[in-house]
Parts: sequence; structure tokens; C-alpha cells
Amino acid sequence: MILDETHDCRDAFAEELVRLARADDRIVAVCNDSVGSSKLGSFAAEFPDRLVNVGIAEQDMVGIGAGLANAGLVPFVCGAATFLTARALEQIKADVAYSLANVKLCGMSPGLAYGALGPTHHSTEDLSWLRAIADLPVIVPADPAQTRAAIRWAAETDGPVFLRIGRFPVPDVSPPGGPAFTYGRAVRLREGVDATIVATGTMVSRAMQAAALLEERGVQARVVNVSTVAPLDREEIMAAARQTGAVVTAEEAVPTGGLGAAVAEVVLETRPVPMRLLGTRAFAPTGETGFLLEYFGLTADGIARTALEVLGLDHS
Amino acid sequence: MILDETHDCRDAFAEELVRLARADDRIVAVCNDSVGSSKLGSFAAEFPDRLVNVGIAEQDMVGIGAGLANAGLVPFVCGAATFLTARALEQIKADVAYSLANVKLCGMSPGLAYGALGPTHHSTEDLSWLRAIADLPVIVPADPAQTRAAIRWAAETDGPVFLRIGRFPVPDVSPPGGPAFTYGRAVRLREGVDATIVATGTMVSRAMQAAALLEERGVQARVVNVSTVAPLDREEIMAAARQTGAVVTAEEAVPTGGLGAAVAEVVLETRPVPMRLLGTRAFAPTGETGFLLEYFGLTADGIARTALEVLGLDHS
Amino acid sequence: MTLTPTAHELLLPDHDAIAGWRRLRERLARADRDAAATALATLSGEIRRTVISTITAAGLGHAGGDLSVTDILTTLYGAVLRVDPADPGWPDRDRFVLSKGHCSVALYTTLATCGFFSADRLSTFAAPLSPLNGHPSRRAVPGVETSTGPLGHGLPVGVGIAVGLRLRGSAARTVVVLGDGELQEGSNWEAAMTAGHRGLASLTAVIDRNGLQQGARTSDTNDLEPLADKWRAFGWEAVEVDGHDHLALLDAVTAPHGSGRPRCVIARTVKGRGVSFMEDRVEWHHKVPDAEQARTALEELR
Amino acid sequence: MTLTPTAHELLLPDHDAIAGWRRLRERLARADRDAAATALATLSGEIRRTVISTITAAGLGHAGGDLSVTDILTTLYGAVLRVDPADPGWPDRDRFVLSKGHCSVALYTTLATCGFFSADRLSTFAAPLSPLNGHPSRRAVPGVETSTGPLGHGLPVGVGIAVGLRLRGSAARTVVVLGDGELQEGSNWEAAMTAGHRGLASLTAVIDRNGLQQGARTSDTNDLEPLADKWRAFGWEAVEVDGHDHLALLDAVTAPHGSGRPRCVIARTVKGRGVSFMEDRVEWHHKVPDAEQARTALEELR
Ligand SMILES: Cc1ncc(C[n+]2csc(CCOP(=O)(O)OP(=O)(O)O)c2C)c(N)n1
Ligand SMILES: Cc1ncc(C[n+]2csc(CCOP(=O)(O)OP(=O)(O)O)c2C)c(N)n1
Ligand SMILES: [Mg+2]
Ligand SMILES: [Mg+2]
Repeated sequence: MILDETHDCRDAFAEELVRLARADDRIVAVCNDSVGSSKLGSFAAEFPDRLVNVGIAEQDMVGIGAGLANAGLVPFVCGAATFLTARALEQIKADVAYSLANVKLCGMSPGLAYGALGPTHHSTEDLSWLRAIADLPVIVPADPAQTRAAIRWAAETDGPVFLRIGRFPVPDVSPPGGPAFTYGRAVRLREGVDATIVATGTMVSRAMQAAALLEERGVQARVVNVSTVAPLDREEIMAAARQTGAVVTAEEAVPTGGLGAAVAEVVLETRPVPMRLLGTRAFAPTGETGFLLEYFGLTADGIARTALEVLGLDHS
Repeated sequence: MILDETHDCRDAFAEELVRLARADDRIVAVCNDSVGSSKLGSFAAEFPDRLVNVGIAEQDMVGIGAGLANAGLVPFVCGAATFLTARALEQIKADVAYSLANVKLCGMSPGLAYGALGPTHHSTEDLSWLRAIADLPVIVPADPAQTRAAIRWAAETDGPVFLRIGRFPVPDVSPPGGPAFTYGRAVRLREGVDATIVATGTMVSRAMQAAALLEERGVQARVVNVSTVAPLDREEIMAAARQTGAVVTAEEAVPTGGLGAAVAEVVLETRPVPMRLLGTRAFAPTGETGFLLEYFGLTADGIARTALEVLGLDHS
Repeated sequence: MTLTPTAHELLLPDHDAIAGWRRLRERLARADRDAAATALATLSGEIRRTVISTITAAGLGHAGGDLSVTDILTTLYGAVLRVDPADPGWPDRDRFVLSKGHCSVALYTTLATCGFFSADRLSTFAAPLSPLNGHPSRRAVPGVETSTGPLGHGLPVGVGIAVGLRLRGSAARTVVVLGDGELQEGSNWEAAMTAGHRGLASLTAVIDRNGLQQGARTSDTNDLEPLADKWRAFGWEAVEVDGHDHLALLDAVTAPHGSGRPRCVIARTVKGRGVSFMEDRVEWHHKVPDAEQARTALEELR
Repeated sequence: MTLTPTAHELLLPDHDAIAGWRRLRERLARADRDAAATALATLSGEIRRTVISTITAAGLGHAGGDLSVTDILTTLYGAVLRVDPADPGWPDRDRFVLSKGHCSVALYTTLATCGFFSADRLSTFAAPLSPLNGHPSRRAVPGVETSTGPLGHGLPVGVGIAVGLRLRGSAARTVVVLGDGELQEGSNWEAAMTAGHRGLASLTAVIDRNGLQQGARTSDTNDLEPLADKWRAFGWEAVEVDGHDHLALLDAVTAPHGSGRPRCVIARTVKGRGVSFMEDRVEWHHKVPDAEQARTALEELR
């Protein structure tokens, strides 16, 4: 993990989508006046007819996605995560998930990525909102390699899916070699016996840094990257609870119904151990993303302190 | 608890709203072509000018609610729970919760109440969706007395609130005497030392019946009625975990982010004990409400079996 | 992700019914206008009777809107839509979306008449584990292109289908039937704007303009007039016809799109059409007839 | 429920600024048309310059839309809206909603000019813990009636305000300013239908018709024309004016509603108005000027 080389996952998303579209003419993109923010410029240039920009109309966008799928196409429906999910939630439930339409919902710039644009633009509720919907896989890639692999998987697989495509710069975290993304499987990035940090998306590299900080304090923390938030990799979570005895989850989202809640349920049902759920807990104040992540304790330091706390160790 | 006398909480809601409206001319009702299903007929008859039926337009309905509050009125915005929440979620987030508007959102006929009208009409995700939104109290009355008291509290209190008003017939569960509803406080309906059943809404009377079944098996189950799902009564949940050592939650909803997830978080953070989260776990098949509750194990028997399971006792 | 099945029975094509429907289509294609009108009226009568029996037996349904939309459905399935009940997924099929999904019984009956599944399955409507839920599910019912029930979903999906078919070079058409009260949903106007902007001439919206919604008249709730002007201002052709006149509907739906625009057919209908005590009565939106009322209704529909 | 504060500073009225604004209002009320036009143009110039400086300093903002909406804001706050910056909650105040909330800097600057808070707070725009977030929050900014930012929220809220004021017997009026691209959101048409149906003559919608949205022209994305026809078909009066002509705007907004209908003023504007290299250029939707560009812009705006 080279920490100072960071990437906007939207770039990997956009490149991979163009690559897939070259090979498969069923792939189309749909967006809500978000060609730029969804990084669809090169797609538009190469496949002008296969970009359906519906304008500022998210319900229409998702319904159109379902219709395109019905016509035999493979639509990637892209919009700022909060507008896509908040504005079109019933379309996501009825037209996509309940109808089992082959629609790839791509929530761009999620979490606190919009920084000082404020809470109306932050997408911190999306994981809770979507995990509540049956039959809708929720995927959160943590770096460019996972982003590419997840999109390839989504394009190949028939059925609905939500992909959370990050904007906040992240370092590469996927181990070289092995597959960057396997649907339904969490990736253990670091071994440890004292506690497990279960992280997703932007929090994964911070979890790795937290583990390094913890090591200085003599704590061996395991780090698990959950890129399939729903359905969750129960085995890996059970192993974490059983083998390390303490769990901290970290997500750039409210933990009420997202990663934190998902992990909590497995831990409680199989091996109750002390746990803490890190995430955003309120509408954010004004500030850029980095500042807001600090504000909510979503930093290497914040994660490490929380791990010490759950272990009952002094964290001052 | 007289089990065979059951009530549709919408009636208590409607009566109490008319009573409040007589005393306070700021109270208005807003609905989406749902005068009948929201039981607003008598309100309309008595206060024709104070009923704003916007037609089939839920985004408009919630925005109008926020506007009415801005003009100094106290709007009760009523619609079938799933359309109110799924269709107007961004209005609930931005216009109501983030704007701190004095709007009373009333989700009518929630859960599986619409029976064979199917999953598009079931509101099983609402608790997860709304609990993810900051600064929005989520209230689920369990019987007519709680419904009345909760509405009175909502009318008197400045600020946003979501009230889940049940249609599926429920018996009275509130103990006579004491206040039926205190904001933020769960009510312990039955003492017990072996396990706690934490229930909300329609599941409360079933939890009581489950406790009776468990007693036959020698298990003393505590029953806690959570009518304020957010913010949760942490003390009562902590006491349950500490004093009874096992917890089962039951809600007519997906437990991914609603009552189950809320309780799980407190249990894990304070006293990890074995727990099970009962709720709906998929889009429902066809069938009337009673059948569907059985299908998902949301019955006295299902709750009791789950309690035995979490205690490691034979439940065959 | 393992999907929980929402229905425990697979609906299969009914080949006898398909053969009967094919004969009807051929007959109609050759018939003069009077004969065609008679055949479609006969079909509508049969469907209306089955609607009444099915709702009465199930104790659930939306009789008023089922009866107002019946003639629209029979016109479309009897003489317009190129579909194959034996192969519901045929890529070049015309697409039909019933956006007012609460009128599922009229749709199910029509689909069964065409042979998408056997008419005897209609008796399972709303019964435990039946594929025939209160609102049509794409998962369970062949011929249903998208699950509907929440209002205002059908037209955006229809627009997506029409855009997609055009992209794939298919000449198939897309027809969406909407309620009039349903047009209060803004999602429809998003879709209308997109369809107008894109000149989706293969798309037709038919409005079941019965003037009533769930609880009252549309004009008392949130008036829609001038309705044709709205569609025209959103870039559509708009025509108004008698929605119980099969030939008028047929002409309105099949006339060539000279303008290259999508077309809106405003079909003036009567909610509860054909049953005297239901006609234009708001309470029959979702009231269920008792045995006596059902008997009277069936007689009137003979 | 303990609310987490979203801003750590309370914005308080600036009484000097209020006095200045009151003098301007009085002067304008007595002025002849030429003098009024000049005074409003001067005010617009000041606001445009502050917009440029504020966005440049913060490294964030929506300059194009701020500059296109400025003349609308100065007309409204300079000569139309009856508000009291010293008492922002005055029950009988006129209500203003900026539905295109991304143009918060123009709004904040206007509010500061009226004295809702001190203009020196503008330098905290977008800074950590500032009440002046990228989109206006009702929690933090006096004069903001509802938090906006997601498009298509302002008109429904405005309709609710107008219905509520009428119910309370208040004669106060409600003005909502919307973007043109924003009109693609169906929520606006839901609200438009309700307002038309209810004859909300105290409600005015002003459309900042700059012809551009975030990524392209509205006509290339999802065309809105014929726009006035749409509003009329939804039961509104509609007039088109030059949105940079203060007097034309003033007349359009203040003319009596003879028809008893809500009024839509389609204000033809130029995105980036007043800065040559920004005018009608889509990239200036949210591009931030560098120091050199800011200097040029400020000069051109002198
Ligand atoms: C989003 C949404 N809101 C509310 C409802 C409840 N509902 C079902 S049918 C109906 C009335 C529909 O009226 P209309 O579209 O005119 O249909 P028709 O008269 O043909 O039955 C309503 C409000 C719904 N199904 N979906
Ligand atoms: C619901 C929603 N979707 C998308 C956006 C992103 N967005 C911000 S501004 C904008 C373009 C607005 O165009 P217009 O309404 O014409 O405003 P103006 O040209 O005056 O800036 C878009 C798409 C948003 N804020 N809200
Ligand atoms: Mg109707
Ligand atoms: Mg514009």
C-alpha cells in the first residue's frame, strides 16, 4: 500500500466502462446531467448514441434504466449517490430490485465526498437505505483495482446491483496477485489476533494505517475489507469475532443500517464480542471532505483509538 | 391484555387528530388521495379547509408539509407508509429533517398491512430508511392508547417526527395507569430474567404471548415495548442485556436498520450477549397480512422458538 | 444472492388459449369494421365478467378501474400488440406496461385470454403463494414487463424500453396505459419530457380518463385539465377518443405518427363501465361486490 | 433528540446594513424608473463583485448561475419582498425560496446586503464549521426559509407556504426562484399542478432561464420549450421578460394577478452575466476562477 499515491475511483470506473462497452454493445450509460461528475465524457465521445442523459430527473433515470434492461441492454445508471438513491428509491425498489431488472446502479461521489457542498449532497444514508431492499447487492469497491473488477462482474452478471463509486482519493489497497473483487467475499488484508477492523471503501486504507498505529501499542489488529456489503461474507465476520474477540467497523456512512449494522447482526447471532460501529452520526457541519472525516473520527487515529477503547485499553 | 379485542390504530389516530384540531387551529392534515385509507374522513368533514389533499404526488405532499410548517401551521402529513417514505425520501431528509421543519410525517398501514396487494405496497423498509436520517425521531405506537399519546406529544413538540400508524388489528398492550407514551422511553411490559424480547408495533402483543408460551417451558422472558425506535432508550436495552443475558427483537419490518439494528448496536457496545433479530427478510409472497406474518415467523410461536434458540434450548 | 421466491408456482403458456387468441387476431385482421367492433365487444364482455367473478371470489381488487380499462386492453391485445404468449421474452415483441397496476385483474384476465397462462389460474388471485398478486409482478407473471403498483412508474420504464428498442434497431412499439389520477405524479412528466425531447414515435401512452381517482373526482382533487394541452406542451401528439369505442381506440393507437412524436391517447372512459351501480361511483375504486351485487353485475354484463 | 449543531456560529442581524438597506428601499419606492433602474443595477454590480471574490477565496461555488440570478435577487430584495432582516421570523413576512440552492453565494451576499447578517461573514463561506455552507441551510442562515441544494424542492415548499399563509389569512406573498434545468424534475410539475388547481395567486415562480444546466444546454439535454405553454397548461399565468432588466422583472413580478392564478415569470438570462469569458459558457457552472481570472472579472464588473 503506497499511501501517497491516491486515486479517484471514478476514473477507473469510467475507463473500465469504456473498455467493456467496446466489447459488448449492450452496455449503455444513463445519467442525470452528470456526464462530467460521473466521468462519462470519454464514454460519450466514443459512444454518443449509447449515453442516455435524461437531464435532472432521477426517477425517470432509474425507470429508464429498467426499461433499457427490458429491451435487452445493460444499463449503467450513474448519478451522484445521494440523488440516485434518495430521489429514486421507490424506482430502485420496484422497477429494479423487485422487478429483478438487469440494471447497474452506480452511486457516484458517495459519503462525504461533496465536502462543503453540505449534507444535502452527502450520501451517508445510502448504504442503510439500500441494504434494506431485498435482492439488491450493495458493492463498495475500495480502490481502482476493486472498482474495475466489480464493474466487470456487474456487467457479466444478470440482475440488479448497486455500486458505490468513490471520489475521495484512495491509495491502492488490493494485494497484488489474487482477484481484486470476488462477489460476496471479504478480503483479509492483514492478519491479527487481538481485534478486527472491518472497513469498506475509503475507510480501508485508514484501517490499515490504524492497524500500523495499533501495532506500535502492541495490539495485533486484523483488517478485513468488505466490498460486498450485501450480501455480507458471514464466514469472514464469524471468523473475526471468534478468532480476535473484538470488532470495529468503519464506513463513510451512517452505521445504522450499513456495514456496521450488517456486521453487528452476524456477530450477535454467532459470537457476541465487544464491538464499536464507526461512521457519521449527524448531518455534517461545513467543511471539506478531509476535515469532515476528521470531525467524525473516520481517520487512522480515530479507528485506532476506537479499537483501543473496545479492548478496554487506555487510548489517551 | 385482552387478546380478542383488537383495534386498527388508524381510528385512534384519526379521532385524536380531530380532537387536537378542535383545540389548536394550527393543526392541518395533508394527504395523497388517501382521505379514506388515512381515515381523514371526519377531519375533512369538520375542517374542510384544513385538509390539504394534494392528489397522488408524494414529493409535493412532503414539500407542502414543510411549507405549511414554515407558515406557522402544524401539518400531519399522512400517506401509505411506503409511498410516503420511498417516494419522498429526499424531501424527508432535506425539507423536513435537515431543515428542522415542524412536520409530523404519518406513515399509515405500514409493514405487511397491505397483505395481498404485494411488496410494492408493503412498507417493511421504512424503519431502516428513516432511522438513517439524522434528527428525525421514529415513533411506532403499539396500540390505540400509545397512538393517541404519541400524536399528542407530536403536536405539542416543535420539530420533525415520523409516526408509524398501524392498520393490522392489535389488542391493547399499554398497562392501565401510567402514561401510555413517553418520548424516548421504552416500556417494560413484563419482568423476566432469562431473556428479553424487544418488540415494536404489531409485534408487542405477540411478544407478550410468546412470553406466556416461554413460561410454560420454564423460561422467564422480559418484554420491552420500544415505541421510540429513534432515539432508542439505551438504558432499557442495556438493562435487558445485563440482567437477562439474551435478546430477541421483533418488528414488522426488515431488521437491517430498524429496531433490530438499533438494539444490536447498544448490546454490542455495552454488553455483548447472544441475540436474534426477527423481521421480514425478503419480498413477501402473495397472501394476506396474517399469513405473511406467519410466513416470516412473526408470531407468538415464532418469537418463542427464536428465544429458545438463542438460549440454546431445544425448540422442537 | 439467493432470491427468495415470491411465488411458488410457475405460470406456463396455455397452448389451447394461444390457438384461440391467434384465430381471433386473424379473424379481426380480415374482418370489416362492424365485425371487428362486435368481436372486440364480445371479448370485453367476457373479460369484464371474469373480472367481477375473480374479485368477488378473492375478496380483493379494483373493480372500477378494471372495468374502465377493459376496452383499452382488449383493443390492444386483440388487434394491436405483436406479442407471442408462447414466447413472452421474444426480443422483438411489442411491449405493454400497465402503469395503473392496481387493475391487475383486468390485465391477468387479458393475459390468460391470450394464453400467457391458463385462465384457471385466475382463481388463485391473491391467494397464499399465488403468482397472481394484487399488483402485477414481473418475477411471477409472463407478459408482465415490469412490476407496477406504485403509481407513476410505468411511463419512465416505457420510455427506457422505447429508447432501448430504437438503439437495438427494433421496430417494436411500446404502449403504456396510465390512470388519470396517476398523472398527478411528477415522474410521469419527467418521462413525458424525455420522450418528447427524444421524439419517441414508437411510444404510445393511453390515459384511462375516467375522471375519478381513489377518493374523489380528479377535478376536485387536483385537476388535470387542460390535459391534451399538457401533453402537447411536453412535445407529444395528443388525441381524445371514446375509450369504450374499440374502433376509435384502434384508429387512435394505430394511426401513423406523422409528426415523429410520441402519442398520447386520452381515452374518455367511465369507471365501473358496464355495471350500473358501479358506473362513475368513486367507492367502487376498491370496493368488493358481495354475492348479490356480483350476481347483478354479471347479469348486466351479459 | 439532541441535535448535533451543523454550524458553530450564530449569524446575527447587522443593524448598520439593515439601516442602509431600508434607506435603499425607501429611495427606490420614491424614485422614478430611471433612477430605480440605476440603483438596482448598482446593487447588482456590487453583489456580482462580492460573488466573484467570495467564490475565488473559497475555491468553491457556482459562478455562472450566481451571476445569472443576481438581477432577479436584487429586484426582489431591493423592491419587492416585505421582509425584516432584524426579525427574520416575522410571521407576516413575504417568503423567498431559492430553489436553485447551488447559487448560495448570490443569496448569501444578497441577504448580507439586507443585513440578515454581517457581510464580513461571507469570507467564511465553505470554511470549516461556517454557517455558510455550499448550499443554504435553514438551520444556520437567517432569511433562508428552507434548506435547498437538491433540485426540485423549492416549489413544493413554496406551494405549502402559500397554502398556509392563505389559511392563516395572511396577505404575504411567496416567491420561488428556480433554475431552468431544474424544471426537468417532476416534483416541480406536481407542485405546479397543485398551485394551478388551488389558484394560488400569491405565489410567483421566477425561472432563471439561462439555457444552460450543469453539463450542457438545456435544449441539448432535455428541452424545455415551449416553456410558457407548459406553465399555462398547468394553470398558471406565464410571462417572459429580460431577466437582466430590473424594471421589466419588477413589472412582471408585481403586476396584479387578474386571473387569480399563480404566476410564472420566465426571466431570460445569460449564465455568467457580466463576465465576458463566463457568459453562456457551460464550464462556468461550477468552475472556480483563478486569481488572474478573478481580477479580470472584477474589472469587467466595475
Ligand atoms: C405512489 C402511489 N401513491 C398512492 C397509491 C394508492 N392508489 C392506488 S390506486 C389510486 C388511485 C388511482 O387513480 P387513477 O390513476 O385515476 O386510476 P383509476 O381511476 O383508473 O383506478 C391510488 C391513490 C399508489 N398505488 N401509488
Ligand atoms: C436532484 C439533483 N440532481 C442533480 C443535482 C446536481 N446539479 C447541481 S446544479 C445542476 C444544474 C442546474 O441547472 P439549472 O437549474 O439550469 O441551474 P443554473 O443554470 O441556474 O445554474 C445540477 C444537475 C442536484 N443539485 N440535485
Ligand atoms: Mg381514474
Ligand atoms: Mg440553467
